[in-house]
Amino acid sequence: MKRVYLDHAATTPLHPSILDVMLPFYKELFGNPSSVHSFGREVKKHVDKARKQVAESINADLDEEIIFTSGGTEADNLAILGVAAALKEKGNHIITSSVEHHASLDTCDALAKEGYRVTRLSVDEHGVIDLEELKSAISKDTILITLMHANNEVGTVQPIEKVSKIAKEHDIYLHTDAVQSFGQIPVDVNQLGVDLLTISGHKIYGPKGIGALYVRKGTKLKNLAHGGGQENKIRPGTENVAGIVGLGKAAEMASNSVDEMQEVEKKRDRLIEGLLKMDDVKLNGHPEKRLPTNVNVSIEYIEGEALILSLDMEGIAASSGSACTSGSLDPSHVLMHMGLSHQTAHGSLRLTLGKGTTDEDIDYVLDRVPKIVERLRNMSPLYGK
Amino acid sequence: MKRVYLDHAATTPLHPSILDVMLPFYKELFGNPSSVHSFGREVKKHVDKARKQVAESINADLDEEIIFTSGGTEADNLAILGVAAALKEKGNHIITSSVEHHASLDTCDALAKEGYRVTRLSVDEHGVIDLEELKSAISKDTILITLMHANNEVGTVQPIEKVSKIAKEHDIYLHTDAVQSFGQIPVDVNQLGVDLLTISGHKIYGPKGIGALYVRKGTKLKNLAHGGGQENKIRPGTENVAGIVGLGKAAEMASNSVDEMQEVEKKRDRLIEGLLKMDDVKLNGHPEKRLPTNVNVSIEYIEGEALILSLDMEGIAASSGSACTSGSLDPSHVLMHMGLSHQTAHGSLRLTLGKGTTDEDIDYVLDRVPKIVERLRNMSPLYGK
Amino acid sequence: MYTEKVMDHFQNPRNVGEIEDADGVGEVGNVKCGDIMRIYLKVEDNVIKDIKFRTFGCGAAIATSSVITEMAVDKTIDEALELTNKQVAEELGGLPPVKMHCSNLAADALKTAIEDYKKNNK
Ligand SMILES: Cc1ncc(COP(=O)(O)O)c(C=O)c1O
Ligand SMILES: Cc1ncc(COP(=O)(O)O)c(C=O)c1O
Ligand code: FES
Ligand code: FES
Repeated sequence: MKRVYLDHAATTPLHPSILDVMLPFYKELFGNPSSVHSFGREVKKHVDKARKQVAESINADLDEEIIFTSGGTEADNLAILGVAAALKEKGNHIITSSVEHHASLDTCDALAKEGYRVTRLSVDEHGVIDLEELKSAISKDTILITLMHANNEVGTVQPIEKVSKIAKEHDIYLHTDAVQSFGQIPVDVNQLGVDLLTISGHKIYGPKGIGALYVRKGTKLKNLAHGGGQENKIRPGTENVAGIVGLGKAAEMASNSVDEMQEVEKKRDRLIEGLLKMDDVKLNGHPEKRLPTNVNVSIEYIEGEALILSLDMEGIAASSGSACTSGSLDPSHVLMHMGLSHQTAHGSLRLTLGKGTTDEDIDYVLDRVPKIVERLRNMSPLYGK
Repeated sequence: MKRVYLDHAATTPLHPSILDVMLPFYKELFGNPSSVHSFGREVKKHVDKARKQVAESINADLDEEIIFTSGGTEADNLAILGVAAALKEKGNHIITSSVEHHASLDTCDALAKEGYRVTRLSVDEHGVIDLEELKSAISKDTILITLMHANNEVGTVQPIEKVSKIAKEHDIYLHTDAVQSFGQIPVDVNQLGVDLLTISGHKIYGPKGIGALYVRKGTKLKNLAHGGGQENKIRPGTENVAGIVGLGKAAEMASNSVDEMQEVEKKRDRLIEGLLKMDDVKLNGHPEKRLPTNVNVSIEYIEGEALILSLDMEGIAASSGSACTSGSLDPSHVLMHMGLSHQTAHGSLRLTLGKGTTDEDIDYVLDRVPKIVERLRNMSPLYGK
Repeated sequence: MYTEKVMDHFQNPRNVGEIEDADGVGEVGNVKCGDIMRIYLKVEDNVIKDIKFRTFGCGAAIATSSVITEMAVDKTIDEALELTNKQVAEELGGLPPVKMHCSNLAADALKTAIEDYKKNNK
């Protein structure tokens, strides 16, 4: 059966040349980078090199501004909890948006339970925050703005540079989650003007279980875990060396792939166009300010999980913001906050393209989706009334 | 040049058959285990299988009692901070020992700063805690005893089963760090009678950056990080699938390698015997209750780092509890708490054997060490007076 | 971790040993990490003619001891007194930050030895 993977926002396949650079660390280069002897020192060099690769890929000024973590989730937690703990004398107010990834959303919720005040900025129908609302949310207690660069569900890109100007005026730290944007649109910590920035390996054709937090020099951040002196004492534990080396390479490739993404974008546009030919289908997210890989449509009268399972049986891997796919009771908080009805949000379909997606893949999907949709709609009590 | 790796307590080489089981997850099986489609579901199965392998390897009753983490350090942090947070209404007293790994030691220190009361049990000259001291430390506020199963520096094994009896009588949770013991001596959560137990992949011929915390069903534990629903919401973040699968296999192999360790122990004894033939050398740690791989000796009049570097130039990888190797100001807290003088602790040499250590390796080391020691002693102002 | 020059001086330390009839001996201990360095001097016409050391310490401690003996030999007492810890570290191509206190030891040991010489020759 043909298999078409269109769920790159969930995870990407590891690029073979990334596996190649990782393999020596599963073989002869197995030393612990903290060891004094040559088995350790050799490995340490490669960890340092990976740190430099990541730093350069996001245009950080200093290698030491990169802290390796076990993934994007940990990096988001470290940024938010770490700043909150470090600045708790200064203030207890945090500003975020209502469409963040759960790694940030739930972390802010946890802080709210601890007594921090959390403002969750609303978004417009396209998923963009309102800068005026941001400005008026700021108070003298505000210590952190955490706002994702691009949304994982609908691909909407937030105006981080503008947010940065506002944050700087008020001397407030700005963290952005660039897990989805990195490798797709330019991610430059100085141009964006952020103090902290999260990336994750497995979204950029690197390995799972590794990520990094960029922490601008001088930014106050408390470690969450305790132990050895690794990662400048901010993130202790024996390094996931193969993962780190893989992330280094992946970051290097990601920062060079913004051009390649223009090709992907063309395919994405063709896919969107094709899907919108169906009746009662509408695009979710921003028409222009969106990631080049992201397609998110709502297909009325059907439910997302049924659609995903049907697509799966045709070999197509996709995802949905339906409550049923997540096992939670409510459909995607992102779609709901963008103003979609419960029912419309239920029928959402996310297709996320990758570097390897071909025109044939798009043709195949455009052939199958309408058939499946028709079949499911014919089953639906909501349809044809 | 001959290279002899005798630093297996720092990290072990990845076993080739473990790499073999990991590789598919860096290739075709790249899906996100949380995905609904088949790319995800296939991978999920393997994560489940690895969980079962780990559970069985330590004789846990239920697979779900295993929480994968990014390593031993995170698992120790999760156990200690997670119990402290979950039981903070019940009490604020934690009992540990003075010879724990930094992952536990520093975590307890952090709790002490937050207002928890921490008792650090002393150890005798061999590094063993005193059960009577433990008993008298217990109060009605005690919520957790965290005590390592075997020490990473001197290999001393603590009487966890006896501690468990005491903990149970008082209804106190018991956590043990089995990072060093697992794969060397029997580690059975029911026999040991522990509520929480830490293991780490890279100490058992598995990958770095992956570990697990065993959490007995019903044990109250608060998550430290927030985000997706992975690992029962206790430890969110996209799973390090290759690492998890590798840990599963490594754990299975570890639980089957206790016999193999008897062979290693014979080599260890020959190494100890040979080293003790030098003047002014004494064994650190317990003569019998010690890990089959651990050799730790103090060599008077010389300093550890100089010894490690000299050994390294002969191709021998070893480690030391000298302050100079760690960049800290004090030599190993473990050796100091065992009553060694500052100077004697400085001259400590740890050689930790592995499954691949040969008799020729031992011969080589026994040939080189005395020569190096003589050279360094001749340079030392303390020697020959 | 260490530069090649540190490793060279560590592995092939120059001027190890004692001078039996030394004109000055200086010993300093590093309270911080418990290391000890002892320097022996032979002085003629105010010039350091021979210098030897013994050190109990790490790679950096041994290398700094060794290199300072090279730096001091054939210098006048006054020139030798001007040698600084920083110069010692620079001569070795730098030391890891955590090891900077080891280089303090070498210059201090030399100074102590020179002071001892001066005292003996009052
Ligand atoms: C926007 C965003 N942030 C954070 C994460 C979490 O990263 P990780 O899966 O590496 O924990 C993800 C992906 O799951 C994401 O899409
Ligand atoms: C006893 C002990 N506990 C915890 C750890 C930490 O484990 P990891 O290196 O996987 O973070 C180690 C090893 O470094 C150890 O020896
Ligand atoms: S209809 Fe079954 S979970 Fe939603
Ligand atoms: S002698 Fe201890 S750090 Fe150099």
